[in-house]
Amino acid sequence: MPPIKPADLQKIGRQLANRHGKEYWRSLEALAEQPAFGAYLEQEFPRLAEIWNGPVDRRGFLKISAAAMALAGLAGCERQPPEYIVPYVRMPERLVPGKPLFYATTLSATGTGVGALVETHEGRPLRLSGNPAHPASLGALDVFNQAAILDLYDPDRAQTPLFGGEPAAYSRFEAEWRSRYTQLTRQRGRGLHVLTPPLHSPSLAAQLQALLAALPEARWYGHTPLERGGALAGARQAFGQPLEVRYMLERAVCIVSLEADFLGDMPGSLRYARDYSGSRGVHGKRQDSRLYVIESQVSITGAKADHRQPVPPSQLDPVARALAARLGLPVSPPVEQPVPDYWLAALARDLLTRQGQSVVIAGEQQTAAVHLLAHAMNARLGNLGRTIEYYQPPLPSPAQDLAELLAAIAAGEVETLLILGGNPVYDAPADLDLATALPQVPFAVYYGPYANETAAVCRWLVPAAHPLESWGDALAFDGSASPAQPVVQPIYGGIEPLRFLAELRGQLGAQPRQLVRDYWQSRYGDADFDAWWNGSLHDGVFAGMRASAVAAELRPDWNKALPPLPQRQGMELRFAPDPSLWDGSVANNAWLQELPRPLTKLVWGNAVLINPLDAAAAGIAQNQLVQLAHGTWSQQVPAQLQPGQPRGTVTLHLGGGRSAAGRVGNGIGVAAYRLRPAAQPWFTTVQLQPLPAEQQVITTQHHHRMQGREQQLARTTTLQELTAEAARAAEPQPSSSLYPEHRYNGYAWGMLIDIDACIGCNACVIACQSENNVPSVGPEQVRRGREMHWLRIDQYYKGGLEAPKVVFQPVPCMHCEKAPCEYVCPMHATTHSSEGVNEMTYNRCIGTRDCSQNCPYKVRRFNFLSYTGKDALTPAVIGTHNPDVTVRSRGVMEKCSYCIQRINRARMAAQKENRRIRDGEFTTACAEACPTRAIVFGDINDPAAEVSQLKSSRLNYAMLAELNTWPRTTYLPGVRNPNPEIARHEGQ
Amino acid sequence: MTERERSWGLLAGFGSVAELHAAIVALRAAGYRHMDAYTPLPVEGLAEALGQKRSWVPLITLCGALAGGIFGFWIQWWTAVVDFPINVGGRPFNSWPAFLLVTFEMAVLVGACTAFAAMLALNRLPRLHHPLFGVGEFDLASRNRFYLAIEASDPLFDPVRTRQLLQQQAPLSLREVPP
Amino acid sequence: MNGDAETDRPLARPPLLKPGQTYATATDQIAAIVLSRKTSKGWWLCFGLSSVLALGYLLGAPIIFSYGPGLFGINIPVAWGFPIVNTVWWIGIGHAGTLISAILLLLNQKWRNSINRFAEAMTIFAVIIAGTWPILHLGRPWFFYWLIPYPSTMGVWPQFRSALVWDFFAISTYMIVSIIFWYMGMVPDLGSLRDRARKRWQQVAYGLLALGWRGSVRHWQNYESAYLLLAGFAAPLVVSVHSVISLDFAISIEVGYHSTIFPPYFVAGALYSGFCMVLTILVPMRKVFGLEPYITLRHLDNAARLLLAAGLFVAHGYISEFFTEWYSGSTFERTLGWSRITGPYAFAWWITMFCNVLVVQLFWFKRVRRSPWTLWVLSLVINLGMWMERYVIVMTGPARSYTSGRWDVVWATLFDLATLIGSIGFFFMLMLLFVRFLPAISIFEVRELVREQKEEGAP
Amino acid sequence: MAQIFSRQANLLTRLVLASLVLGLPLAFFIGGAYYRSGWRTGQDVIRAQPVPFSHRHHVGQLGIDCRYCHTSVETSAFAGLPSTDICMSCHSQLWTNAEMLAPVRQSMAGDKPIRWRRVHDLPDFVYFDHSIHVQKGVGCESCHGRIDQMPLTRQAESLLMHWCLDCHRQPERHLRPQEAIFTMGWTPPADQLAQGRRLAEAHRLDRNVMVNCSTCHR
Repeated sequence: MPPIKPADLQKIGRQLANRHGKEYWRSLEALAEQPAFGAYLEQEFPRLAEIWNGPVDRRGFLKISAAAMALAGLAGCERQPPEYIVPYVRMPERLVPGKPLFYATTLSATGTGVGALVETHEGRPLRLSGNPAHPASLGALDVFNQAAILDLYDPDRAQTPLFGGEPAAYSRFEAEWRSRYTQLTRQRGRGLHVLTPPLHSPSLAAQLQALLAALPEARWYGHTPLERGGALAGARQAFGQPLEVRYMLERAVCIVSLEADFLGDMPGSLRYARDYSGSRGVHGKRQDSRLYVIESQVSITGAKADHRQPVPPSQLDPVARALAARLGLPVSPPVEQPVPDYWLAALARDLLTRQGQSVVIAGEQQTAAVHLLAHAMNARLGNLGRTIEYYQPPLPSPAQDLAELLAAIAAGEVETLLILGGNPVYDAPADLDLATALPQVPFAVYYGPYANETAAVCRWLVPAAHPLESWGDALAFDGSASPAQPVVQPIYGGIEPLRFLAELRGQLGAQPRQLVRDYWQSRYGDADFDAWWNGSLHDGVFAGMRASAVAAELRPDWNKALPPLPQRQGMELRFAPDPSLWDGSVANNAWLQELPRPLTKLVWGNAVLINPLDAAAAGIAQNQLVQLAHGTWSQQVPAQLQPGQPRGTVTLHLGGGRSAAGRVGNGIGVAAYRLRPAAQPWFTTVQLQPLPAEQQVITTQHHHRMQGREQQLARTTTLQELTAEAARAAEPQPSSSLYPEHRYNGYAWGMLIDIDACIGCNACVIACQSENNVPSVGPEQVRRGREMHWLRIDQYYKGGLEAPKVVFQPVPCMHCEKAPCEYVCPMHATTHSSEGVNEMTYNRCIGTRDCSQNCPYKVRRFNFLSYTGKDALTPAVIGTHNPDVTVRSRGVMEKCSYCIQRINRARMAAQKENRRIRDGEFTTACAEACPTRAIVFGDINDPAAEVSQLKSSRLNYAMLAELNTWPRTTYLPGVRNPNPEIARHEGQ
Repeated sequence: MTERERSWGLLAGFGSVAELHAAIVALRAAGYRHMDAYTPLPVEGLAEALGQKRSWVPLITLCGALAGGIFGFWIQWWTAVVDFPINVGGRPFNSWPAFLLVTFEMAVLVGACTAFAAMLALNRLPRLHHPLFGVGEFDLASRNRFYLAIEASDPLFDPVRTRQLLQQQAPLSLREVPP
Repeated sequence: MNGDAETDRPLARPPLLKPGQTYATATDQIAAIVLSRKTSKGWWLCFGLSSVLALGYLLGAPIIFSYGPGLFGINIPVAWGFPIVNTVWWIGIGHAGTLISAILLLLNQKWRNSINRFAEAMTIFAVIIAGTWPILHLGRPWFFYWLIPYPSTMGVWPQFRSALVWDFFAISTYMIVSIIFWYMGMVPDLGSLRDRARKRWQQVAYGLLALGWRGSVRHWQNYESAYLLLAGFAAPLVVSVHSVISLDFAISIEVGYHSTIFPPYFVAGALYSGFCMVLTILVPMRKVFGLEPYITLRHLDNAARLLLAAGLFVAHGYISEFFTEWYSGSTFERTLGWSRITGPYAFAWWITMFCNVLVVQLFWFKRVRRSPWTLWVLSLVINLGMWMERYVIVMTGPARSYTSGRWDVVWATLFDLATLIGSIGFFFMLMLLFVRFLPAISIFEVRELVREQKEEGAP
Repeated sequence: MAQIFSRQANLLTRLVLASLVLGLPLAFFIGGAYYRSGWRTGQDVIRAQPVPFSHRHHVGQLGIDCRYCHTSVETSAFAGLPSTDICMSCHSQLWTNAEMLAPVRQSMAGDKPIRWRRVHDLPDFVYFDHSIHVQKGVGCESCHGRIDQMPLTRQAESLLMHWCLDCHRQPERHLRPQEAIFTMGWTPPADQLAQGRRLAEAHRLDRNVMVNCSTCHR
């Protein structure tokens, strides 16, 4: 429409004149939607842009200009807008309006398949949780896969094919491809090059194989930023064949991690976390299990270790050799390595005494040598087949890599290039410059979910459908297969991967569902296939489809394969996948951007992690910009002083610095890939140059010491102390009060959080966010300390800066029976239910914030500004809103509600059957998502309930109990199991 | 009769409290009752001299304050215990110590308002029009002159004799107050 | 300046009025300020200045209202910021007025008569401004009326255990009672103005306000008893209101808030800052309007003495609070105490100590007490100090609360500063309007002083 | 000095005072009444619908059971509005070309749902569940009134929070035996209170839970 003139404004004024109150308000906003009007305002009132730090949008301007009206209009007497009920024309079967339906599917946000359940309301998927039947999940779900629901609604996803950046019809692509395909078939595929990330879907792999078979001279390249060549190479050197490894940690009581973050970024971490905590016997039921971690970064696995040795990345190999030598393996120990001898000696003794029930795990990102040594040590300790087993890589992998593709392009051999997913232009190593190479390819097709950096330099972009929109299947970390089924039609018209690959082979209109089905029928056989298929879809796993273990024999001459010891020079730079952004492919996900990284507590951007002692030596201060240089490459990154970071090593997480991620992720953080050499993908040397500039690193926790409050806040103890104090009676819970008792005769909801089991993985935080419509507020608001997560994970350090002990403490609302927040609320907005839940009634809250002021745990969150609805950070979140939870408006206090909507649903279900709610019938979102079952929720009036059982432990304690708030949420302390020998040494 | 309609009364102005006081005593002795004095500032003793009873304001105010206090406590107790008892931080429904503050405030509020209202009511205020304002020099009553007014409504009032009586008190001025 | 002569004979107690005042002179001079005297350049200057400042408040408030309290520098854990600091500060300022007019009246302190009127005005304007802050800081201010216990369609009532409800009742009561007290005190003088007025509009305006006051003996009789009663009500209010405000903090369990000495400590602080503001206004006003005959050095001296007393009390408050933090042996309290001196908000603590404890010691010296402009400067300093004291109280506790993992600090935003300064401007704007259009000195009570001094006016 | 105000001024001031003293409470009272009236609550307001559906005809005269159209009332929070094919299940035979029913036929033909105007519209922060009420002895009539006598559907009750609480506090006054849930014009027995208590007992109603804030607000 044409720009608005003052005359038009007067007309609008007349239009609005006879509207009142809320209605007037809304129509003003409707007005603000008109771009021309906005433009008019901006040219009329340019200065309003600086009214407060943070842009004032057009609506904001209207709010200001109409503030006087707001006083009248919003004055509590707004009428509800007219609402409509739009029933179905034909009611779908099995759908009951107002009742959720759950579907089982498989997600693979981090590469390997994880079983998930999709919660849908009236056909709208809005939540993802783990599938208890799936081996890689057992009911838990990691942050990436939980947050995937947000991407489903992300309006920044590619919504149409792009031809040279211009929207084009998919039919046009088909036409172009058909002609090209006939030509390709004539020349047997010469000139066709295919680049894919590692494949995890058997049916997809089969489709690709078929394509390559049809075009024998086509070439297939592979690329992933999470390069794990070392693992397979190591296995090949050890056993003569590339083998995948499967650990059985529930059987291992002595675990040595050579920088294997098996609780964090390692495939199968959810399962490993459960097995590991099982091996320690969580919830105060102790076994004598011990974890040693040697690592060159800070990881949650290292944080949970009983003994941790931070070493520079180049030193993992020497340390491994030293350990191997001590275990009596034919390896020449290095002259010098950073780990003290007493430590290795004690470790070796510990291992040797527990042969067959120990395990040495080499990290995915380690060199072949380290993997080789790990295999050898496991063989020496007789762990093969007991705590560790091997299986053949079930899927074919490409023979060639990105470097070779670039060579081919340079040689002009590449006429047609298919990039099936991934984002190589962004995440390729710095010395492989695809951005300039790809435009030379006459016909480059990028197939992916976003119009990202790679799509920008390709001739064609074909939008990929979201996993929740696609048929498919995936392999889990342990080689077991499970189906993926769509729960919605492609919202933005994406193409399902199976269909796309089939159509590339000229099979137009192929039905993805049929393709998967046929593939598995070929695998399973025709006998009662339908029953098996339907059963598998229902359970979310293909029963009996698990790669079987192979007997692995360590080659006698394995140690010949060991390379000469690497030389260590100067400061080393360690690359690591970002705990919240992974490789950066999910950078446009607001939930993940705002998810406080474990240990660093960083949000909205990455930073160079440096040990405070090193920083002091180099004259680097917190938030100071540092120039990282490797050869001719350099990046400017703000510094974060990180206790426990290995000396002489800085870490930079991948996943930052996206330029075409979308409105949320663009320009957040720094691209580590621009410093990454192809030869050394995981660590390299680097020069640090502090710059005279500052850039604030945004974190959600600023203080990490307990200030002599260890007993009141997060308790820790050791196994030795426990056994010593076994006689001591349970600490009495506070129960004396001046006031007469309020009796809780029905249910009494309570929660127990086991600090020892908690690995700080954030799964509960995201689970809570997606269950309870918790808004993301963006970097500026988080910087001001206004993040909204109902459940936070406090993290405290004990000990020096070199290698401090870390304790994670999840802190939701404590639901105090003598709640301090309640008696200061003037409005009855926060009150106590007859079941002991500290209720928050949003629509009664006027936002005095006295409740938060009086909360000793500071678990309440406040909508300082409007963070929801039209003011939400991204419209995507609106799609994921849980209809059973109120979306909070500006000026309202909120906090953990013990998932009151779940309690009510369960209570009603039970009441309809005139029975009590059974223990375990439901649980809170956080408890549901927790891989280690560190959070237990239930009715403490029921002595048989798990939560009551656990609360009866003598270790059970209430946070800040001396304030006599009688919290319903209590804790079990963290328990370490230090090796006595090492403890003795460190004692001295 | 006709006299009364012609005038509201007589107004005598004096230069000092003492003279005014003397005049009052004299006229009361002569048996006049319907009279009042007008002074620029409160003066002790005149009220007694004029035989006015002591003010009702304190008693009325006391009633007001009590009513306010009682209502104040009642509304808190009734809402918290009877109408909608809610468990707030495990506190008893009838948290009477916490209710005392509002009780006190309500007593003060209502008390103060009654005091003011009572003052106005007993003084028959507001009364914007009054015969006395018709007398040209009456503005001195709020400056430095002390007036005595005999109202025609007094049974003994007689334009001539009363005027003479006042003359004997040697006022600085003596005026007829038109109705 | 006009009264400096007296400083030459430091031992003599200067009189409450310049000698030679009569009923007539007092009445005419004070009335003239309002009725006939030409508005001075000084007045216009001050008025213009303060109205410009006031814009920050009058414009900032609606913006904050429509955007939300997020424009203030607050977060979790420090969820209360400038608005609460300002509330406490302004209410405190208000207290001096009531103390002068009510308590000193009950104590029959005659010297109050010539300064009580404008002190009351100061109270009312301060309390009105103070009352707007808690509403402005709400998340959803348009619902603040839910604080009133009225039969709503929700069937829900206010939660009377909350100190915030007590606040609401205390502040609104205080405001209403103060206004009544102030207006009632003015009625006879409005009568005087009506009688002095020569312009028609003045006659009508003051005539209406005077309610037809005739100063009859019956009037005076009821009037005086009512006036005394109101004073009797106002006196306990002075003590109660700021005690209630202090309970916002004291009844909570937050570190640094939970303290039993707060009520007396807050009241003392209130009077302290109140008398500062009295001086801040008194000194220039007596000059601009030539009120030296009625507001003499004796008044300033007395005010300064009260100031000194209050200051010592406040200092005692600081000491005992600090002592308790240490003596409690509680790690939380001690950490807080230490962070107040050395932590992020240390600057505020040190300013507080300097202004409120050190500077006030100068008032031991008569020379200081009797030199108006020194008093004026010092009063400004102490006003600042008292604001900082409230800042320390409100901010430091939550910033160093129990869960050390949640420690955080916040800093003022543009809106914090604009609205605070704006509110000060708004306050002076109202004061200036008051002295221009209403009798800033109680005429009839000055007449009583005249009578005291046995100087009858000649007819 | 002369009189500033005329004699009438006195009368006038008195009138002004009186009107203030009486007026303020009156205004407050009127305001309260307005907020409880149909103008605010929408009670008894008839809303225009795409099809002038008559409950009186379908329920009162034809005696169709509520659940025939409101299919999910016993299982879900949302009672459910009939999908078009439910309407057509009869109207493909009856009144097949009645003008009135054109929108229904168009909906079926064009696969376009019918947009009904909501009559009972609770605020979005209120979570009402039909199924639990229906299963715990609350009749349709208790909230929706004599729907069988409504030619056009209207909101029979105020739906104010206060109104909800009345029943949540004393359910026994409204509870009815399970067979009477869907009956219209059910007359409570003489001993309704006693029977209500028995039903509440049988249903294991927890009165404390029923007045928890979180029962309706989450």
